[in-house]
Amino acid sequence: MSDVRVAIVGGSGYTGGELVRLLLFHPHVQITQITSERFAGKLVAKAHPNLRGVTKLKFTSVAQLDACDVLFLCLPHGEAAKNWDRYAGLAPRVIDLSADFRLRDEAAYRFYYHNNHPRPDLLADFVYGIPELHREALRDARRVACAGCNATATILGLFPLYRAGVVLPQNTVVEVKVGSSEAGNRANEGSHHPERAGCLRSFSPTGHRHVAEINRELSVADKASVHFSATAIDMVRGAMATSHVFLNQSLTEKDIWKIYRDAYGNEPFVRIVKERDGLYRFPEPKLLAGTNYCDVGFEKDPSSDRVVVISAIDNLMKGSAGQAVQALNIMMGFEETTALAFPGLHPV
Amino acid sequence: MSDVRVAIVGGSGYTGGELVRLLLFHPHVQITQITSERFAGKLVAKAHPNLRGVTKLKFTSVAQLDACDVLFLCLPHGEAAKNWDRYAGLAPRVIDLSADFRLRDEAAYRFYYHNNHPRPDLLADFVYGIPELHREALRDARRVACAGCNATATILGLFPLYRAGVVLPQNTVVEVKVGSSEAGNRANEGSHHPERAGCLRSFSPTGHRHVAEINRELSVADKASVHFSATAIDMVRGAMATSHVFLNQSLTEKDIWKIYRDAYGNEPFVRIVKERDGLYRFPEPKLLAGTNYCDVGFEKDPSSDRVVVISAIDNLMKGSAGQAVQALNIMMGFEETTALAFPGLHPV
Amino acid sequence: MSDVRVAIVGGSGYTGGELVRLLLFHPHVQITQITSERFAGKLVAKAHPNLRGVTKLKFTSVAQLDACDVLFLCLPHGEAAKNWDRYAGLAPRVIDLSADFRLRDEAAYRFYYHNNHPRPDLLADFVYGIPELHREALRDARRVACAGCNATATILGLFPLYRAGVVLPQNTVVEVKVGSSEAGNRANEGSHHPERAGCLRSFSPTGHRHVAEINRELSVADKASVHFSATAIDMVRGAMATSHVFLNQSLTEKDIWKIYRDAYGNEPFVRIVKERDGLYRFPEPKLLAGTNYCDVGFEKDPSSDRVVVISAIDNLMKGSAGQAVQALNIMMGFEETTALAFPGLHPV
Amino acid sequence: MSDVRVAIVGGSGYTGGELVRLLLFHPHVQITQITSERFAGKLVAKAHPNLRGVTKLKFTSVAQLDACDVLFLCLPHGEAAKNWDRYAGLAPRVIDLSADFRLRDEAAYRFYYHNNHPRPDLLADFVYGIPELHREALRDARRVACAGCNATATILGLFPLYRAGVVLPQNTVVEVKVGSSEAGNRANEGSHHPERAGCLRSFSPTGHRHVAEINRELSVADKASVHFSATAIDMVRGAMATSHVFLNQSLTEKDIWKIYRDAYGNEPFVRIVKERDGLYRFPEPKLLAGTNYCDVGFEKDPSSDRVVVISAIDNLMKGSAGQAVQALNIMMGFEETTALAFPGLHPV
Amino acid sequence: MTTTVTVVECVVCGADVELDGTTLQGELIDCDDCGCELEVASVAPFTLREAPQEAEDWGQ
Amino acid sequence: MTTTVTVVECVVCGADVELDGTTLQGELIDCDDCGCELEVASVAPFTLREAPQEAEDWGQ
Ligand SMILES: NC(=O)c1ccc[n+]([C@@H]2O[C@H](COP(=O)([O-])OP(=O)(O)OC[C@H]3O[C@@H](n4cnc5c(N)ncnc54)[C@H](OP(=O)(O)O)[C@@H]3O)[C@@H](O)[C@H]2O)c1
Ligand SMILES: NC(=O)c1ccc[n+]([C@@H]2O[C@H](COP(=O)([O-])OP(=O)(O)OC[C@H]3O[C@@H](n4cnc5c(N)ncnc54)[C@H](OP(=O)(O)O)[C@@H]3O)[C@@H](O)[C@H]2O)c1
Ligand SMILES: NC(=O)c1ccc[n+]([C@@H]2O[C@H](COP(=O)([O-])OP(=O)(O)OC[C@H]3O[C@@H](n4cnc5c(N)ncnc54)[C@H](OP(=O)(O)O)[C@@H]3O)[C@@H](O)[C@H]2O)c1
Ligand SMILES: NC(=O)c1ccc[n+]([C@@H]2O[C@H](COP(=O)([O-])OP(=O)(O)OC[C@H]3O[C@@H](n4cnc5c(N)ncnc54)[C@H](OP(=O)(O)O)[C@@H]3O)[C@@H](O)[C@H]2O)c1
Ligand SMILES: [Zn+2]
Ligand SMILES: [Zn+2]
Repeated sequence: MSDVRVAIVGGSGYTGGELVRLLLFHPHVQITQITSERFAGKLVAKAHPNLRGVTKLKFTSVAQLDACDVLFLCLPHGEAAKNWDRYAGLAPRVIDLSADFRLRDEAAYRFYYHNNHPRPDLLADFVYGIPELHREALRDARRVACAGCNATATILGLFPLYRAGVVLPQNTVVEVKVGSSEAGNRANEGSHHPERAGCLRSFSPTGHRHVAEINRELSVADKASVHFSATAIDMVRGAMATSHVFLNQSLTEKDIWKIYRDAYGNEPFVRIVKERDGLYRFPEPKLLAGTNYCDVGFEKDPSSDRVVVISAIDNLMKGSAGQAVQALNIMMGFEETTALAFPGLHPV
Repeated sequence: MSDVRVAIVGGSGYTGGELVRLLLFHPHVQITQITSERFAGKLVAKAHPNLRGVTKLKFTSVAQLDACDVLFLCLPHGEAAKNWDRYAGLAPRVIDLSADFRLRDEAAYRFYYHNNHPRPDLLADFVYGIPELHREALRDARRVACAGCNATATILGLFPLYRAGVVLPQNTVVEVKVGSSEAGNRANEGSHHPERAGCLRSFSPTGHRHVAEINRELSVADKASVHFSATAIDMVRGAMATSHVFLNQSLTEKDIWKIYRDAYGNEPFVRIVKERDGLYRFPEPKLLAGTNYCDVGFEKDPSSDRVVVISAIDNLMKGSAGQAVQALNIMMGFEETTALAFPGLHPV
Repeated sequence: MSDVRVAIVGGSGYTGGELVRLLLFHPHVQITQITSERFAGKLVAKAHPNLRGVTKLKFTSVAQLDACDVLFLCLPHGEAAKNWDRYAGLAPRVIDLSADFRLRDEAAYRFYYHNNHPRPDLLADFVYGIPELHREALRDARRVACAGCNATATILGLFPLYRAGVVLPQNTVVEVKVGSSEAGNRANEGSHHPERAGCLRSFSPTGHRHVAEINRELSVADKASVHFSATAIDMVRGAMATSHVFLNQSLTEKDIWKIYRDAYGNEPFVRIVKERDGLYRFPEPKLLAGTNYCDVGFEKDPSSDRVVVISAIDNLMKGSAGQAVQALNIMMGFEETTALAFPGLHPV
Repeated sequence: MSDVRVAIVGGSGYTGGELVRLLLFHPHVQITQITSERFAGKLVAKAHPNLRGVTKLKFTSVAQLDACDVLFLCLPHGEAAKNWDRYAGLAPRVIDLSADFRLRDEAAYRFYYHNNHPRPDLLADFVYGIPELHREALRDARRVACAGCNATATILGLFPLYRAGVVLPQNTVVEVKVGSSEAGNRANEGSHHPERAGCLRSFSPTGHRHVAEINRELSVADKASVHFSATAIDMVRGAMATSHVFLNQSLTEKDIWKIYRDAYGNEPFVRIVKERDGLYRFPEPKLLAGTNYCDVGFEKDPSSDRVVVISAIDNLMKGSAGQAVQALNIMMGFEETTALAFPGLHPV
Repeated sequence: MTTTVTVVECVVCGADVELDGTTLQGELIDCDDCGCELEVASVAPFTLREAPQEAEDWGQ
Repeated sequence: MTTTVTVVECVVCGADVELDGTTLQGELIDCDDCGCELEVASVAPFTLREAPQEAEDWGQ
């Protein structure tokens, strides 16, 4: 089998850099081009110093892009849709990591993104990139829209309960804690270290954009509507959702175990993490840095009908670049875990 | 006016050390004794290196305690109640920072502390130490039970809305993020730096003990019952509650502003923090380190009846030692802000 | 005694904000104006959220500055010298926190700042702001040039040994570890949190500008010349110098104690920190956040003639704003510790 | 080729856990046993939560150890030597990660470890585990003593200059900054998070034990003797040495480049990191977490004969477990980089 | 009642340490400057020596 | 088509830098070892010089 030829657009950014790191070690992939306007002509390691000595590849500009088998788009919000025809013309398969094509509903897009979608004609063409929910569709997909990072953590945490129809679908409260790499690699006042360090910044108590995709994906049994907020903490990588769901029926912890085991028992990248003792009873994003896992745990409140679900990911892996590679593996028929085996570090 | 003579029991611990720091600069207070069994005979600065050169006081043991005007108890859970008669015999006024006398209901104590209360006869004697709710009672109090730190942040965040009767009293979800000093100064596996650093530890998704005091204090209009969880983050000082409340009537943000302004407009240590722009739109515990403020902010979800309330404190100040000094000032008729004026640092 | 009227130029910055914090609590000072071009007309608390509820002062622009008794300049490098006549015309006393007037030697300035000094005529007029070395001169000073933060830590650590003439004056190696607030409040690529967090950035292995002032101040007995490097760590406030000096004669630790006690025994803001056991045997900048202390400790290498000197400060306090207030107190004949009593926090 | 059968003694510790992580992905190795007394019978993932779902292996106790091909010892100081005969009887090849057999000189051991060596008869049998200096000897080694982590960083930074004979061999000053995982996984007062977080602890200004091995290895041209100190910072993994060497002859930066390129041009795990611009001009340990690289950079002081050398590693990788696997690969004739390809993360 | 205070030098750091008539031989006294524990080796005249210390290693 | 490759030494770090027939005078080339930008000062023979650099101060 000859290598799949892939190009990465926006390769100097955080998700793009992570894709490069992963694909350099993918046995069936050859990276043909990586774009950056700022660094065009420079070594990729100039933007991603972890890759010093690992690759001699250099950045090219978007204008120099050639045809390839699979194109990854790691661009800021809006750019993929705006130049879609140009990008789509380069490759039969496109995996987009941005938010541009995640929604199917123009009205939801307008509400959350405060704009009309530039290309509503394309919305139906994309498969949403979470394999645990859309593996079959991904096998034949030509266009993939990877999920938002906070959406990925939230959806994977809640999907089994929503699918099982055991929760009040509109009462869930989700609190996400996120690291600073979520906002990409451009410096701004808010990312200035003396201000951002040690912070607990309630940057989105309400109105977070990922709510649209979360509600869409959780509306399996009934129309879901979650109450979402997000807080930035002093962490670079990682996202963790603490979700409070309310049962519509009486369930024991054992019942809930079964629901999760049914959903994820065979999933290579979802682990149920729930222990009685020890320091790591529930998911912890620090253990997931560099890995493609989503760890999911839960606790039933003995004095109410609440279940607290804790789900954690590395936002640059399962939350974007790792998810994209997993989608690639599925689309191309590779072993699904290829290039995604790094287990993470401890202590860390 | 001659100085009030105070002694601090458990002065080598974190809340005890903070009390010493504050009271050394209190113009109407003289610290007569500070106890520690581990450090008896040693300089107080040995346990609290910030006080080097600030005081030459030495620790004594509990056995050597003399009578004084006000006794502060900064002991681990259970110790104050166990030796109550000994301590109460030393001073006409006692301010207890532990959880021993916060509840009035034996059953609630049994449920949350998994034990029968050793001295139920005393429970009615204590005034709960949050001045914003109990200032009048504190003026004449002889025994004060300071609130739990997470309880303080939660109650101060939610009390105005509960008192106004505008929320569904049993639907609130509270997520608290806490620093490592909450657990006191004894090292254990869980506080080992390589494990505790960078963590997002869901140490109490359900069943947190502070829920009992929170529900009691919020049951003003109706019986309150909050859904609570607590997550430890990589921070030493500070606690922040993100509370999701659901309105039982239609209110605008301006209406909610009024409710908070009514409650806290004249409070010296509660600030309403809610800005449209800038980096510090909502409360941030890092700005509160060393201060006695509780900052409270909120955001109304435009697409639902949810209000997200954010409240932050320094757990060792407004959450314990600062609260205790504020109570002392009220009890003794001192200016309420005495010794509590430090405004906190920025950047930090 | 009527209040001294002071104005602060560059009050939206980090050193300026710290000055505001200190002077708001100074019993003999009235702040008349605080400048910021970015925030002109806005509340000071907009730039310094720790001051919410503490002051209602607003920023003015430099153009609106009126005459006052003492003018503090907290401007980026070069600005004070460039507009000196304008600033000097406003007040009989000026305290400059920048590097513009620290050196007396034009050639040294040219070498380290890569520019000709714009106002060499003024260099002789300034007293260097470290009170432990220049207290008498400060009493009558009209112009003060506060020391660099790393210079302050280094000089206070080494001065007693250099003055005593017991070290090889050109063999000392100094390694400074610094926090991110040293670089001021403007965001740039280097201060972007995902890059700056967790870093150990060797930003100045050689050629640091503070070397000029350090060598000048240490050239008491002989011409001093230190080997200096600086590393940025994941800390907001604080600077710590680890200095390796080589003795030119045989001394015991007790001898060295005496040299330090002679130098600093009566200093209100220098503490000798050197203990045999415990966790804080040597100076730690985290304990100094918000304080005006410089803590100094040392250890004699039993197998060589080396002495390791450790000295720590808060760069925004003893390293700039605190130093400036101490100078003010000395100039104006106030108690030297006025407004500088905050002892710092523990734990922190 | 059938798999090499290895056992890991002390596998619940930090270096042991890292070895397990690496060897689970080693294509020519089979882990037969991993010991822990505390966790005997429990899943390895109980101690190393990153390995959840990655391995089903369980801990055994030392008493249950069987014969194997290669035995790794990851025990606290003193244990390997004390029970040497027992361990040596189990396997023809032993790789020891402790300090027990690093020195060859009993007197040096006594001086730095304050004890007589329990088995001086064995000291000559061990090859010191740094491949860049001892690759040939490692090929035939039966016993390997891996280097200390701080020693590894220091030696790899300085060796080229010492071997080239261009420095004053007794004037070098080395300042190491280290993370908390260096001290292993046992909690103590010093590792308590509220104290250890944010610290800059001068835990070893003089007298560090690694000095003995450093001086031995650097004594190539002349007898070397470095002036060493170590400071603990708020970091979990990583060690960085900032070394100040003094040239005994005039050299340009280009000359020094050549010396380093000669030494490391073909080394798979040493990278020369020295750039003129960008954020990562010199080595940074955070980029090395989980990797086996030692990054080395330098800067010549233009105004003196000093060269500042910066060298960084992950203490648990190149500083111990990674070094051990590299030694294994060399001993067994495997490709030297096997199981050590992880390039590290960015941002991180 | 007044006790005569005798000032003795700390053997570790040279600081002044105050002893008086009530001080006994063998008593342990902390030096406030260097924090070291000192043992009163003799009382007439007063002499101090460093008290034996347990090794402690929080260091790292 | 084959081009003759000429190896020239980087003026900053001494690494080998490859130039060929298509290299023009004034062209900017990065050294892969030290990352410095080099300017082709002349083509026959090939000589390099360090390209002028903008000062940059992320340092701190
Ligand atoms: N960061 C996360 O955790 C995360 C997670 C999930 C999804 N996402 C999504 O992934 C996308 C990329 O995020 P990121 O964090 O990697 O962003 P980033 O770090 O800011 O990188 C953006 C990249 O896009 C390039 N770029 C910017 N404008 C461009 C244009 N007009 N044309 C061509 N290239 C352009 C930039 O390169 P040059 O400036 O060098 O040309 C850079 O390489 C975003 O849509 C984001 O929402 C991010
Ligand atoms: N930390 C917080 O944020 C916080 C906030 C609100 C309330 N509280 C409550 O305040 C109390 C103290 O907390 P902390 O964090 O200060 O604890 P801590 O740091 O562990 O200190 C406990 C103190 O009690 C002393 N002590 C322990 N057992 C004793 C006994 N049997 N008799 C006499 N003294 C004894 C210890 O001194 P020696 O061992 O030296 O004798 C030490 O000084 C607790 O009840 C806690 O729940 C804490
Ligand atoms: N940070 C430290 O640790 C430290 C320590 C010792 C000494 N210093 C020295 O202290 C000085 C100030 O440092 P910093 O850290 O406070 O800097 P900063 O945070 O960047 O603040 C600079 C201030 O100057 C104002 N400003 C800038 N350009 C100006 C101009 N042309 N005219 C008038 N105002 C102007 C800015 O206000 P607007 O932009 O709002 O107008 C801002 O308030 C520097 O010279 C620095 O070297 C700093
Ligand atoms: N940490 C580093 O960065 C580093 C770097 C280079 C070298 N080293 C050296 O590597 C060695 C291990 O360090 P570490 O950090 O991994 O230590 P650690 O985390 O404390 O682990 C020590 C291990 O040894 C086991 N153990 C302790 N006493 C034992 C005994 N008497 N018999 C059998 N097993 C015993 C412990 O297991 P149970 O208690 O579960 O039985 C544990 O698995 C040390 O000698 C250290 O100096 C460490
Ligand atoms: Zn002493
Ligand atoms: Zn070069």
